[in-house]
Amino acid sequence: MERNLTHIALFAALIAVLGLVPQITLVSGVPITAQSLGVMLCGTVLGARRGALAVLLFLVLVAIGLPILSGGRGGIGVFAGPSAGFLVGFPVAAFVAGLITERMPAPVGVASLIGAALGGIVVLYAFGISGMALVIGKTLPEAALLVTPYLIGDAIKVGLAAAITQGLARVRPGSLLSRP
Amino acid sequence: MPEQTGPDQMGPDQMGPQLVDAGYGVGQITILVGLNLHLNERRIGILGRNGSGKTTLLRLIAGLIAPTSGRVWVGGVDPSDRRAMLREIGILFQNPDHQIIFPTVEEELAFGLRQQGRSAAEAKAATRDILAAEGRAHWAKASVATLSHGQRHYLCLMAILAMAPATILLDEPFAGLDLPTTMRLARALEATPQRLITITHDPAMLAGYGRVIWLDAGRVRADGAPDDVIPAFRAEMEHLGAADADTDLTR
Amino acid sequence: MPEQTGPDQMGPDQMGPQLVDAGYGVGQITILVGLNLHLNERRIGILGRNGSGKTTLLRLIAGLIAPTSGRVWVGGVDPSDRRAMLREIGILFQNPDHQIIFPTVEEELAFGLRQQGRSAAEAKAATRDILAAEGRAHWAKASVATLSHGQRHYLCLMAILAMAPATILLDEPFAGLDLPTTMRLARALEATPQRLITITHDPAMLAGYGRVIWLDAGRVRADGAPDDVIPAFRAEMEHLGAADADTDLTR
Amino acid sequence: MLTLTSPVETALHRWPAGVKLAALSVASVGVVAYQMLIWPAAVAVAAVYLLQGRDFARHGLAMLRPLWMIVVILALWHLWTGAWAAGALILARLVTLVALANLVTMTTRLDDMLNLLERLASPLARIGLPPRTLALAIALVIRFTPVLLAKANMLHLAWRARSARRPNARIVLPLVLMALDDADHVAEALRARGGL
Ligand SMILES: Nc1ncnc2c1ncn2[C@@H]1O[C@H](COP(=O)(O)OP(=O)(O)OP(=O)(O)O)[C@@H](O)[C@H]1O
Ligand SMILES: Nc1ncnc2c1ncn2[C@@H]1O[C@H](COP(=O)(O)OP(=O)(O)OP(=O)(O)O)[C@@H](O)[C@H]1O
Ligand SMILES: O=C(O)CCCC[C@@H]1SC[C@@H]2NC(=O)N[C@@H]21
Ligand SMILES: [Mg+2]
Ligand SMILES: [Mg+2]
Repeated sequence: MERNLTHIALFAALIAVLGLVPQITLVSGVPITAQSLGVMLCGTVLGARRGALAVLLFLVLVAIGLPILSGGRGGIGVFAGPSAGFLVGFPVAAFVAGLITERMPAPVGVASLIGAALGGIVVLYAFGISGMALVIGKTLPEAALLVTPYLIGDAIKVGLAAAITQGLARVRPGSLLSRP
Repeated sequence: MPEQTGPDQMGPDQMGPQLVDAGYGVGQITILVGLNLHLNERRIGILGRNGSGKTTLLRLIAGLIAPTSGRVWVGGVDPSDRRAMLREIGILFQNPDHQIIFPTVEEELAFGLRQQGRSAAEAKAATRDILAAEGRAHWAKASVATLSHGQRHYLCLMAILAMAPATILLDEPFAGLDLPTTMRLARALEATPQRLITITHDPAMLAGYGRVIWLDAGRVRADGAPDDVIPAFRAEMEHLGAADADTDLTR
Repeated sequence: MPEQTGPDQMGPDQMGPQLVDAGYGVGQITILVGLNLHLNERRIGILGRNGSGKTTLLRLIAGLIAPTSGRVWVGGVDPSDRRAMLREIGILFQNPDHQIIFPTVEEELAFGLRQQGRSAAEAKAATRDILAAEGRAHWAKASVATLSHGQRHYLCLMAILAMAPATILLDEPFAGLDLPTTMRLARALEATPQRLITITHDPAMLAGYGRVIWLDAGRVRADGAPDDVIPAFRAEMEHLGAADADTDLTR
Repeated sequence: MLTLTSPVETALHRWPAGVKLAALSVASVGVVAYQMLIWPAAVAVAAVYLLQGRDFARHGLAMLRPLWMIVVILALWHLWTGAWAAGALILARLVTLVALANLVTMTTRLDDMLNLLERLASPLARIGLPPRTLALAIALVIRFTPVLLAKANMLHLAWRARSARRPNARIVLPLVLMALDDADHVAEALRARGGL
């Protein structure tokens, strides 16, 4: 019980720390950020339920006004901005990444790679694109065009998330709560 | 500064760490003030209360932090030259958890050797030899997280000794080690030709040392032969210990 | 089991931790085997080599891990009932970094008191009193990260003593503390009416204790009055220390 | 950790957090549902910022800075397609909604937010999340964030003590392990002092 709590809090903090990696804001007003790597790791390491809770906890801290989004942003306002869809999609992305890592009958490296890609790209982008289309009053294809530049970075993050997850499975299997 | 000769002093080619007017502070807080030390003796002990700045001094000497005033050299090398520093200095951290990087004993031991330019195969063989010599060959694949506190501390010491730098900085090397291990290690350390700079709370550990420095609130309170410094240190500590609260504490 | 009476033994209403055939293992490795201990004396010392299982025994008694065989009770409470255990047992961890939860001294001290059901205001006042009594009122707002190792260790001890549990488990309470602090703390501990179970590598610390247990490779090697156990322990340790390698080590 | 609350004290700081949040929700829904409310709302929000004084308004503007690029792009887009009026409405809505929400963040202290959160979350106790656990979770995140940074520094130091090279990718896994070990230690420390 305590262990669940501390791991959830730890990963929420991990996302915050990854926000300190310098960000680049593209024309869409949505930054390229290492924080989505944190979201993928929440899922692949903690599993679906705990991973989603960790991301939710992170979002709660953002909402109550801590400047822990990349670039030192935070507050309620970010949930009305162009990246709102991504923010809402974060916990779902972690959940999906975790679910696949937990359930897929494949070596952990493969399962977490697919989990991170489906959760951290497919699901997250579905939310991100919809959110952006709503906020800036554009059609879905137009919004989709605006988020394509993030794909390269996100592919790298997927690879990293899988490598870290597999490394953990090798040296400290007990710490990999997603594959007990 | 003690001017000694004899077996305790190394030749002039083996100059140790030199601090010139060195100080260190964080923001408003000063931790070390105006240190002028030529650490050339082969065995140097550092005594001082908790928070007196001993660990900070060691980090300064090791070049892990830069002085905020004054200068530090090690064997003529500027501590920011990390490559040269590897030959000059090794440091045993006070808390093994602050020192250990890798998940297994083998990787941890091999790391320093690889960094000194040895090949992977050499490092692996050396690692195996070290462990075997200590009767701990079965540790090789062990996860460091499963070692006890004393065992981790011991691992850190082995890792430093394996790199054989000219000067070894030891931050409470025996804290948490059991008596047999302490005795063996003390013998092994006594026999090493290298310069040792040892922090301890136990003056008895400094028997046979050439020089003892007593740090107090970031300054040198006394510096000289053990027979001069240790009795004074002990008297003061016992005096303080007899009083009831730390009315003397400023930090 | 030593059957003593006298000032060292608490009344029967103050039953201490009881282990019945308790063992602990991880996977294939057994760490503790078949321990039958009724820990009722007021002062109990635990000796043993690095890796002999001392810390593991303490964690078992504190209910932080469950025995993989046999049973453990504490004052009639099942150790998995964490809230009830607060009154019964407090534990000082070997590594202060493993114990400290909160970022400031004040929060760290207040947390345990809040857990015992005191109000935020009460906890705050008590925290201030404790720090003032130790001459360290200026620590209240300090970040624990800026304290030295010994200072952090001391903070952990204050946090446990503030909660005043019936039994206090101390895992090398004086490692890394300076002499004055050690002396003061030893006096303070001597005066506490509570049961103390103390791990140490220094048998001298156990002067005045009622019982000493010597752990060896997860088993009780000796258990009895200090005058019986300590000399035997010392002799064996010195014998081992004189040999050149740890041929005796199994782990 | 610093928060985004404005250090410039305003009358709004004294409003109950719940009231501000309710007002924000109503206003936001209104602006989204009824287009004709967009311009009046924009003017009203601007006025509120200005009424709190120059420093506060400037701080508010700084909080909107991350939006500048998307604003410029949208403006250019609509200038190019010729749908000016529609573009102006979209921009006004975006900026107004963000500014309005920022207003609540800027005028509500962390303590008040936490109290409000605790009240809002109290029904969750029935599904197994007592408010105290949530409060502890938040405290733990605030603890872990600087600790993670400190651990990263410590690991960096440990690396430099034995290596002339900069840390490379090999350090990532130890970093994650160290963080996980720390979470385990804190879990045990929590259990040692009464658990959840
Ligand atoms: N980053 C920092 N910010 C503020 N103060 C600091 C910082 N680092 C160290 N200190 C303070 O500097 C003093 C010296 O710390 P140091 O760790 O060198 O002590 P020490 O002599 O090694 O003590 P110990 O015997 O307990 O290990 C302490 O009072 C500590 O609180
Ligand atoms: N999770 C684990 N997996 C495997 N072995 C473990 C684990 N935890 C502890 N051990 C082993 O159990 C033994 C006892 O460990 P413990 O920490 O209790 O020793 P200790 O007596 O406290 O030693 P020290 O004096 O060094 O603190 C050690 O040999 C250790 O390697
Ligand atoms: O900081 C925010 O306001 C939210 C950032 C969301 C960024 C998204 S996550 C997926 C995609 N990949 C990136 O690097 N950035 C976007
Ligand atoms: Mg120190
Ligand atoms: Mg131990």
